[in-house]
Amino acid sequence: MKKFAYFPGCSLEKIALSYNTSSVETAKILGVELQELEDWNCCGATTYFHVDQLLAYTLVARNLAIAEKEGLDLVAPCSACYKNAYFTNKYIKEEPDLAEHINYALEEDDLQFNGNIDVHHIMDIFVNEVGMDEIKEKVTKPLEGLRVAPYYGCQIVRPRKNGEEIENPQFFEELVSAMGADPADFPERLRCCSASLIMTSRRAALDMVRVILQNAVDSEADVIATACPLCQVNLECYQPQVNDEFGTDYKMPVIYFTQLLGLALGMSKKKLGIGKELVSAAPIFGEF
Amino acid sequence: MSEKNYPEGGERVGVYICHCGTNIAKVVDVEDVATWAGEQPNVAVSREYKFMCSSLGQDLIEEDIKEKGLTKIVVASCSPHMHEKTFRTACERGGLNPFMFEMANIREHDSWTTDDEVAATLKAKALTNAAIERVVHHQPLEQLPVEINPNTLVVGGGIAGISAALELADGGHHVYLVEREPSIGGHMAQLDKTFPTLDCSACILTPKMVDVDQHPNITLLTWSAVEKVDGYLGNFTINVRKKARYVNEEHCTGCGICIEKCPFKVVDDIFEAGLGERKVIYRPFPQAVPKYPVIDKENCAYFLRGKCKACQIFCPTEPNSIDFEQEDEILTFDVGNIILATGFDLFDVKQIPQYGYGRLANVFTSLEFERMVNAAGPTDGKIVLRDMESSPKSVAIVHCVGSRDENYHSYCSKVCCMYSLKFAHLVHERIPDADVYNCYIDMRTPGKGYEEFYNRLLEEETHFIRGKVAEVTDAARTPEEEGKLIVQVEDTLIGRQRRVPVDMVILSPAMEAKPDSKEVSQLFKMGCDFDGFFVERHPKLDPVATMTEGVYIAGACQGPKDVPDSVAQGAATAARVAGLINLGTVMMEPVRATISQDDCSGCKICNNMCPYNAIIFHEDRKVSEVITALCQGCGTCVAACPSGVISGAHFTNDQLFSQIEGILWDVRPEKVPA
Amino acid sequence: MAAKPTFSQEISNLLYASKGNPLKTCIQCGTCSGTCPVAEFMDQTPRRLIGMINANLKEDVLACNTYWFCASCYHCTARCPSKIDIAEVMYAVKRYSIWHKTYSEDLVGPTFSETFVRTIVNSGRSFEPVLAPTYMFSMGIKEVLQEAYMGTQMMLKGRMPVLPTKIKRLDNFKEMIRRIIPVGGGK
Amino acid sequence: MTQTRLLIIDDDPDYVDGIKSILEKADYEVDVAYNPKDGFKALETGKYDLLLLDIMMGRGAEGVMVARKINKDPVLRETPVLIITGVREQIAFLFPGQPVHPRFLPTDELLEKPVDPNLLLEKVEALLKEAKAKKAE
Repeated sequence: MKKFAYFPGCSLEKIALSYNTSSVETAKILGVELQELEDWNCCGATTYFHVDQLLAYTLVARNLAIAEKEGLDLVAPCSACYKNAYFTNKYIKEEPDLAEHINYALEEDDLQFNGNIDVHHIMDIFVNEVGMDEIKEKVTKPLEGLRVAPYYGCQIVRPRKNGEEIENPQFFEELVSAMGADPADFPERLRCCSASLIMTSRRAALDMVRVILQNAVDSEADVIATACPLCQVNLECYQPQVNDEFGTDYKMPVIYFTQLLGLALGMSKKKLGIGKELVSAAPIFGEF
Repeated sequence: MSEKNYPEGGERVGVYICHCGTNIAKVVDVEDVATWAGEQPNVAVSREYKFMCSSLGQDLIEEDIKEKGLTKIVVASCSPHMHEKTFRTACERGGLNPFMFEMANIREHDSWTTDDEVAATLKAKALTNAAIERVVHHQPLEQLPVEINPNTLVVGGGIAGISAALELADGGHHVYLVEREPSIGGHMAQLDKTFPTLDCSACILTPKMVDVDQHPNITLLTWSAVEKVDGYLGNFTINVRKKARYVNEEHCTGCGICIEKCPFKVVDDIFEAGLGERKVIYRPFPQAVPKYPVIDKENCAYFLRGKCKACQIFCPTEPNSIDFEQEDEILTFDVGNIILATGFDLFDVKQIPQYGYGRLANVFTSLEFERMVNAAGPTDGKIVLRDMESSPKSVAIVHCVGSRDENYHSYCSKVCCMYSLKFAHLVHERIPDADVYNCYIDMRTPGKGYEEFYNRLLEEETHFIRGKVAEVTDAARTPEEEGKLIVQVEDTLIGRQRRVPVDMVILSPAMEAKPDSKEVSQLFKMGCDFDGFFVERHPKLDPVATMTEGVYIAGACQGPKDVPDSVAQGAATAARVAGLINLGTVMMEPVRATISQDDCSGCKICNNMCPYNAIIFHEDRKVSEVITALCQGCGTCVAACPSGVISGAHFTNDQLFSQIEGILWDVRPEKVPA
Repeated sequence: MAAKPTFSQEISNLLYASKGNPLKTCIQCGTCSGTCPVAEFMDQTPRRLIGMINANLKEDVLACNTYWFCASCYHCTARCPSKIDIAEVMYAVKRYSIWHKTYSEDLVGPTFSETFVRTIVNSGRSFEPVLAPTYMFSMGIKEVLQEAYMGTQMMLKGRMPVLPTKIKRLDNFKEMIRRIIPVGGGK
Repeated sequence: MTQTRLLIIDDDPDYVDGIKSILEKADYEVDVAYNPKDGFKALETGKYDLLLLDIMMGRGAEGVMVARKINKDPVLRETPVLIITGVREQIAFLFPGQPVHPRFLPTDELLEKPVDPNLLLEKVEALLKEAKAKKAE
């Protein structure tokens, strides 16, 4: 069984609890063990980088160092955590001065980071470590007839990590197809959900949410699938505010891709945390 | 300047350090270098001078040779590329053999590379010293005359190649014109109108094509490719593969009945840019030259399944012109010069997925639009959407697709602004009530009549938006956007993001080098740059020659350019070649290898390594010998000879080792300057 | 000896791995602003902000809200034809503004950032309820009620934390931070 | 006697203008680097008698990084370092009311911005004297 150091991140403790459980459980069925990182700390989100990037790198490096101690690659289910961990890892590997400086700080917690691990987004684990063939094989309850809008958001693809295609990625669509569902043609799938603005620039943020919801409706999607807790909360929980602000009537369920995958793998709704939605997904999941 | 007496009979070297205005002197302490050089062994005279290449500078050398009895000359200045010939000639006027000269490059190799005056002066001394130590060993050499074969190879039958071929042929010289496609004409044949005069492309191009076809001095080889190039300036041997057309050119009258009767159609990705179809036996376009059709073997029912033969059955000629048994031919011929005019490709717009090409039906490439507006094209000149019926009420033209972009091509593709303006005009002309948007970064219209054309479009009320388009989407946000393509762009002159709903989007992609340009450059042993364009000998003063003698370049294979520029370059290459042909012979560098006939062990290693096949083996004496006329002085055999009995004139061991010793003077303890 | 840096160079000095001044390679094409999902809410589009930085219009740059509206979506960075990391430039101006305390009081962004950072430093993890007051004050009564309603809904679904979580080795964590930012009591 | 040479590494040009003029009036020769990278490069030429170092630069507290790097170099560490920082002012919200803690800084002396001109000169003089005495040993 392949094993990874799993860094859930702050959101998955409560707000995105169902993403947490569904990730761990679906991974297990697909032969991947996600071992939660011991005593992990917040990675600083985007906010920390406004103040002091060196400190932000240090926070991230503590998590990387704990994973390295276990000899495991780091996996993050949150796109912002993933981006931070990915680039901190990269910069520490590129810049010996930075590595030395951060390691001096890590000494306080008896840690050291030597840049010997890689960082993955959890979707990368399903798509590339497990693979579509394996997933297709293990799907017992294909989500036939379900039209899913695969919402990538930003930081899972941007900034570009390894020269991969970032304006027309297809891996989410392929994953949705592997679950037996029908990926919607969803042009706004790469557009920012405004999560980092919802607290600070409300009107702009709600407008950005509206654009994505409208596009999901226009693409005749039954549900939006996300791969990031911030996207999920933003797109789902703020629907009433959007409706109020713009006189719309959105009731679009927004579900983690791991929950959909879990259903397709035959897992129970309860185990996947389905039912914790503010916008009920019951109507569409009744049949699965 | 420094001057000293030197023993009678010994070498007397004159050293000249050039300031090159401030190019060298601003970083290198030229006085110091000259004084120092004057103190070196064998140096009789050492001077510095503002411009050694000036008449007065050359006079210095000439007079010193005569008055001071100099035997060898060193000039430390710019690249030998620029002025080696100048100074050799000055030596000759002074009465020395021109090869008793050596040049040290203290500009490109020194002063232009650093601001560090100390380091630059030190390096200037090292380079000058290397030249001094080398020149002592120079031997008098005589240049070798080489005859120029008066025939010329032109590769590429676009407008640049056609122009070059016709100029030469009209001047009475024979030309082999080789074209990869079934017809000459190139991209220009695909266009309807040409900017800025809007004259009909076919009307001005086809007379030229006909001239090529009928010219007694042109051997036209279409559906052909150069496979092998041997030799050197004046004496190239060319192998061309003439692909099987499956149509006998001697019998075919070009009546076209076979094309009419062929029951199979395929999408024409090349000439019609995927917008139209052609038969499996086809001529790319009605005015094609030559007139003979060609069978597309990959799609031909006979070749695929052994059935059909409709073309053969209906062919009215006697004997029948369709020949399914035809095979590729390899033709070999000799030429004296080569002109490459291999043209360009368009940037693949799918590399920028946010512009939606391929996903959004009504996003077109410029070439598709060119075919669409062409009266002889798939829509008979009607501007229509992808459904091939409805006409757009609004059109956005996107400039700089893949150009001026570090992610793709950093260069400006030069012609896109003008053809994008032309497109706008054609839309206005054919759909008078349509709104046309041109989204550009900077409007670049430097050319005769080009700015006036821009002004005309302003008067025609084209909407100009200064901003690089961010994306094209079909995700509507307002009722006005429903069912439209939305062009999202910042109007940078207003400073606001705009979403412009249109029916049709035309992308204007960059011109880029052909995908095989690197292989082609290797085939002809010349250079191509990072972008794949062929490299000219000098960007300003020798734009159509290459670093390889006898190989010239014209048209868009050298960089993006429009029709008039391509025509001018084609003519320019012809003038260069004609000049050489008229000369009859040229003098070649006497840099040649010689094999000591007494010491050769006859191992034959050199025979196989020589890239010019210039070494023969005498079976009777069991020794190898270099044929001087064929040797190009590359030095491969010199390095390869296990007995060390091959020497290269002007690159002898003595000369090279002395030069190395000379450049390392400051690490030899006994020579460290005070 | 170095010449006094322009404002543009000051900003470029704040960037990771900046060689020379990448901002100066801007050709003002507008790809960033055409791409930006928040552009219409900004005082100045991102392109204009870069133009203003390059023109050393320091006060105007700091007075505008553009960089606080940047959502860090990196779409501009991905598309910039001059390969300028524009999102990173926005971070740099944010830092400049926080360090020089030049942001305007009515902006929620800086206060939110500061509170967020303080929460992490104190507990090792972020905790939503602590953050709420920083942005609530900027809202109208309707928004506050909406926010509170949403919070309640989340709590009912078991999605809202009641108590802040702390990491175990919090003391070591704080000491670690002090080795990077040497402020505080220390051992 | 040659002039005493000081290097300031500080990214705030206006602030630099201020302390530079104070130091120059006191007859010091003052060079400035406006970012840590250039600063460290200048320092490596080894011609400075004292370094005045800011903390909040570049991506964060890069001054601390520079100080640590200097301390690791057997030659450079002989140069006395005076930290002049506004770190508490700049990101005070991290540890309100608490002082900048020199325990984490391998440097000689620390002043918080804004700096009193006399205090600045006093500290600089003292550090130079100390370094000289150490050298004499």
